Amino acid sequence: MATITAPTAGHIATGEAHAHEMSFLRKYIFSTDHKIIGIQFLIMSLVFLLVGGLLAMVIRWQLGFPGQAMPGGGVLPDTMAPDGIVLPEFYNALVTMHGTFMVFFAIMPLLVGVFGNYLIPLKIGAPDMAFPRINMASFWIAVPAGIMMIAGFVVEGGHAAAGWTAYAPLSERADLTGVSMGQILWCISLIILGLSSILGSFNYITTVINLRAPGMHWFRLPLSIWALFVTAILVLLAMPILSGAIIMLLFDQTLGTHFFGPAQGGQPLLWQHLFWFFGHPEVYILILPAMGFASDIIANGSRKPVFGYASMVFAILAIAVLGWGVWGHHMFMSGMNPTLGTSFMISTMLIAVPSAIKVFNWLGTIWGGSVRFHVPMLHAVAFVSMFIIGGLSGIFMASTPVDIYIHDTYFIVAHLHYVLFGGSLFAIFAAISYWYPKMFGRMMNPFWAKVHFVITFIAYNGVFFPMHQLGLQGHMRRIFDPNEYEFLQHLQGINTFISISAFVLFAAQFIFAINFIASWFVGAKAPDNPWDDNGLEWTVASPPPHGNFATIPRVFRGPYEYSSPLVEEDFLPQNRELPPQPAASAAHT
Amino acid sequence: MEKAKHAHPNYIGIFFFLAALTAVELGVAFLPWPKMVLILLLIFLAIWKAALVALYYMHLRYEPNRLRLLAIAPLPLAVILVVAVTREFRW
Amino acid sequence: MAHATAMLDDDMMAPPRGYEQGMGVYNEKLGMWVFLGSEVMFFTALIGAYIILRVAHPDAWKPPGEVLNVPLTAINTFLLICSSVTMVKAFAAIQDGNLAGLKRWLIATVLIGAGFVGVQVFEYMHLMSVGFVPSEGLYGSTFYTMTGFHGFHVTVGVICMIYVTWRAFRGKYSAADHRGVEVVGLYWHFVDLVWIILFTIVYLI
Amino acid sequence: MNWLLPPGASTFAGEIDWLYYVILWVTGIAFVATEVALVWFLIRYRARPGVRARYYHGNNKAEVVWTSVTAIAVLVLGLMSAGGWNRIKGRDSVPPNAFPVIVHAKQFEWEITYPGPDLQLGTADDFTVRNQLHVPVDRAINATLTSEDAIHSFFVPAWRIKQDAVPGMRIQVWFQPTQTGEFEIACAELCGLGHYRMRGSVTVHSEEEFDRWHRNGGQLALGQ
Ligand code: HEA
Ligand code: HEA
Ligand code: CUA
Ligand SMILES: [Cu+2]
Repeated sequence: MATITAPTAGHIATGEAHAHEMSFLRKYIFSTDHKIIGIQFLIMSLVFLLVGGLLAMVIRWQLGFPGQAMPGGGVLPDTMAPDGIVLPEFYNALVTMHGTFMVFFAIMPLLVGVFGNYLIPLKIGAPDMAFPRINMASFWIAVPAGIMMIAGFVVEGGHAAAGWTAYAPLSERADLTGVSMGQILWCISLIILGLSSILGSFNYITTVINLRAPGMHWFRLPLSIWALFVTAILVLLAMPILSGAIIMLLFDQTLGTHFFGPAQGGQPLLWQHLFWFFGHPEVYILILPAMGFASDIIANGSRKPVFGYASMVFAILAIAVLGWGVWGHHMFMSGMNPTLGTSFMISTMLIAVPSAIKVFNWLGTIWGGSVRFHVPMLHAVAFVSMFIIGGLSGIFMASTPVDIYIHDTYFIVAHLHYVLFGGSLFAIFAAISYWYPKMFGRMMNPFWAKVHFVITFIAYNGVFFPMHQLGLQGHMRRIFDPNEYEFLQHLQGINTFISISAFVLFAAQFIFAINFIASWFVGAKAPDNPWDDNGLEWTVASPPPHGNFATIPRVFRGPYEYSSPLVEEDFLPQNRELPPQPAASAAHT
Repeated sequence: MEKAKHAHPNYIGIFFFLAALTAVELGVAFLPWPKMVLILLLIFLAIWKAALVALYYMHLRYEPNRLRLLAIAPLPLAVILVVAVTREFRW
Repeated sequence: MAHATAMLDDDMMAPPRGYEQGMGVYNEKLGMWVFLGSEVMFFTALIGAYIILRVAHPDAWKPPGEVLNVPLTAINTFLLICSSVTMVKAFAAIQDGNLAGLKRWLIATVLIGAGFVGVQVFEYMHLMSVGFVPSEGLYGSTFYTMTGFHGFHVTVGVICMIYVTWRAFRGKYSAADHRGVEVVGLYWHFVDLVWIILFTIVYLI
Repeated sequence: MNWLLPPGASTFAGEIDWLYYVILWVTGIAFVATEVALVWFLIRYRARPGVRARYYHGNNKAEVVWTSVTAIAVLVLGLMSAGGWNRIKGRDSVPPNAFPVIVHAKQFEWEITYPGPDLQLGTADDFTVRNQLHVPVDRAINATLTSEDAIHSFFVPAWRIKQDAVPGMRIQVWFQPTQTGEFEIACAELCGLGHYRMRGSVTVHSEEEFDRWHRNGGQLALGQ
């Protein structure tokens, strides 16, 4: 089954083909091997995913059973939850840190840090990243950022409590929240994390531009690589905006400058503009790689070439370009110039078009296929169906008059979880189960993986679908106790239902965690190419050796030549050289 | 793109040019002209100087077109941000 | 300048061999340009905030020369231009394989760069002593943030330059491979370029 | 329980709710069409022995069709929304004869300032009431939103109106209630510890009742 690697032009540039003896420290801790760094990111971000999930459970406890003692909550200090009863100031910190951990420390590193690192060199046929040491630095800079962000919980005054969007002046004046050190740590941690992301992304960009194997021209790149490449550009250009804005916020807090505080002419709206000028590209950073993985996996699962490869690429580019011109849709109610609001509404509406192109092309890919329901495919299909819901709810909010009503309600919370959990996280589950055999040389248990999928899919919809209904009844977000309001009291039943679903959802994730950890040690040995995929990474051993390829592979075709009439099997690896054939006889092989 | 191995651009010449432009800037800044004219003039001079540095000292002039494009790619974003947000106050 | 054609016989200053046609330059240079893209956006945040605040509150700023010392800064600007030309001379020297010239010009660059930082520190101390502090309205806030982060970049540049100089003294560069000199040079000129913009909008307008 | 939007009580409710339902229909159709197609394809094209997938790379005509249909749909929705937005939030949408009030938000209450009998704000006879907004029915009200400390958001769900109150800014928002009765003001923007209980009440009076209340400087209980 293994394909013969064709003799290659050129020579090995930087990577050593043979792993030589290295100390444990060099090999697994301060490794410059992109595969090890990818796995390090994987472990780190799964831990943060767990942290974010735990915080969500406390949030759901409070909303589902307000004012009641949380089981096991007694371990929390009195400044957070005396006798297990959540305090309002703790609640605000919970929401803030849930959003922060999930967006910056879980989903973004999972998509970009893990798969950007692991897949880019393997899929383009390079021995490693262009700058392996900077790559290592990018991981080891992220670690202290994470530790600092966790440390915020135990400092005096509690953790940052101004929302993950940290709107000024709430975030810059300690007297308004009672939080000072927590917010400062939040700022510094994100500045450091930003540096880490920038170091990672300029590495990816250089690698993709300069180190594609011969024959891997732009329109033969797998869509996952296209997506990661474009995402890296977005990270590169968006993160420094956030860093700059946060630095100003930090100076407002510590040096007494006046950027965002109105006392001496600062502009609270300036913070929002800067934050969302970063923030909207950021949400596309969180979805584009997911779309890329889904494309790869759906083509594989359907045994069919991707429908409309070129339009998929152009849709990615269009999303990335248009994504810079829509940030104002988060600020329709902020007091922004209403004429500006109208322009942002139109651009936001337009950005739905490339997403629609992608959805239709996924459908087109499945159409006429021969669908294998392996675990990654299940998650990828769930991704498509859930992203449709999340994307369509975005249209409601894009419409300025409707947003007047639903802005800052649970409708937004529903939207963001449909795109972030239903979108990004399902695609991450898909990608982890797809590339797990390559990463660890073992298969995950398919039975338990399917159980995990089914429970997650059902419980997830039980958590987030009813949130639309809450939002339509006017239920505001970020409130500690909706029962303060008469018009929300009749919604307690829904809130309790959501919470119970959330606990089920959380519990189901342990199936995944155990499967993930146990398979590492006892999973069935993985073949080189368990999914019959065409990508270059599947032509080398699982896990691939240091330096990836014995010689730089040569690429003869695009990555999605499934069910090609040229060969017997229903897949045709990118680097298999076919003997020249007369075109006529090729048709009936 | 002169073929000769030792032909360098006239770096010293550029240096004197930059110094002269700086002197002009200093002169212009304190002219009693309308503020708007001064601002436009000064920005024009600054861009001129910046372009000299990018083209010669950073030798963009001698790089492939693709790299030049990459170098200026972020600039439109800066313009979009500033133009849109200033419309909050002046339009 | 003809380095692309001049270096035909070396590997390191050419795009990586054996791969698809990429950007047409070697990795470190491409990487630095990509990184500079992110620096552009960082300064966009700071300078953009300044422009926006200034449009919103034009009278929070004093006329040029009233608070800030323009002649002193003009000298500093001149210093930075000087350091740019010494840098590029260092680059030209090593292109010709002139290691002695490289060392000489690099030392000059380090010294002038450090001089710039020194003058800026002096300027800060003076301004603070007369009460112009970062919390002094929008003027102080934007002034210190923008020039401070520029100064920080210059400092980082000087440190990198010291490292490159140290390597030059160990004979690590040659006509065939002087990637470090060129790449740090790009960064250095970029910082100079940012100063050109800052000098105009902060001190002269 | 109402599974769609709760009843509205201002002139904006009709327009906003209508737009909401239009979008619900458009996205609903897109939703059903795509999800049904997805499930149907998955079942119809499941792997079966001896059946090979079609070797097919796409179809430009199909791309053009779905791209333009979506583009037209979203553009039409956008244009439909633009009109309503201008009528509700446009800078010069406030009716000239609107009754002026100032709503000053601070942690964690709403201070509402009414003009005295001269109907002019900023004069000595203004009076201020905490957390209670009293307005006449069927008359446009022009509220000027200001904030003391953090950003708050003035939200009256029944009126379908929401507007942030930003420190350092004076933001105008207007509305015209269509029903008398009691409603709630919510704060919709995270503003600190007490954000969740920054609640105010709205009383919409009939015209005469409001006049009586107003003449008494908001001090006296309303005689029935
Ligand atoms: C992965 C992340 C992600 C993605 C991909 C998106 C995608 C979109 N988002 Fe979302 N958004 C968030 C993450 C994301 N968002 C987050 C985190 C917030 C909240 C932040 C906070 O305040 O905390 C938010 C908030 C948010 C707001 C602000 C709401 C408010 O605060 O009042 C708006 C408003 O316009 C919006 C719109 C959109 C739109 C139009 C899209 C579009 O790109 C969607 C396009 C997709 C489709 C439309 C579906 C597929 C298409 C079809 C099936 C074809 C048929 C369609 C039609 C005919 C319409 N989003
Ligand atoms: C990607 C992002 C992401 C994800 C996955 C989630 C997941 C969840 N979120 Fe989150 N949420 C946000 C992003 C996300 N959220 C953001 C940005 C906000 C806005 C914040 C703000 O307003 O500032 C928000 C706000 C938010 C609120 C609103 C709070 C409020 O406004 O008052 C609520 C309320 O119910 C909520 C609930 C949940 C729940 C129940 C989950 C559940 O899905 C959680 C389920 C659990 C897990 C997913 C963990 C699983 C663990 C593993 C898989 C680990 C395996 C480990 C190993 C192998 C070692 N979220
Ligand atoms: Cu005031 Cu929330
Ligand atoms: Cu957005």
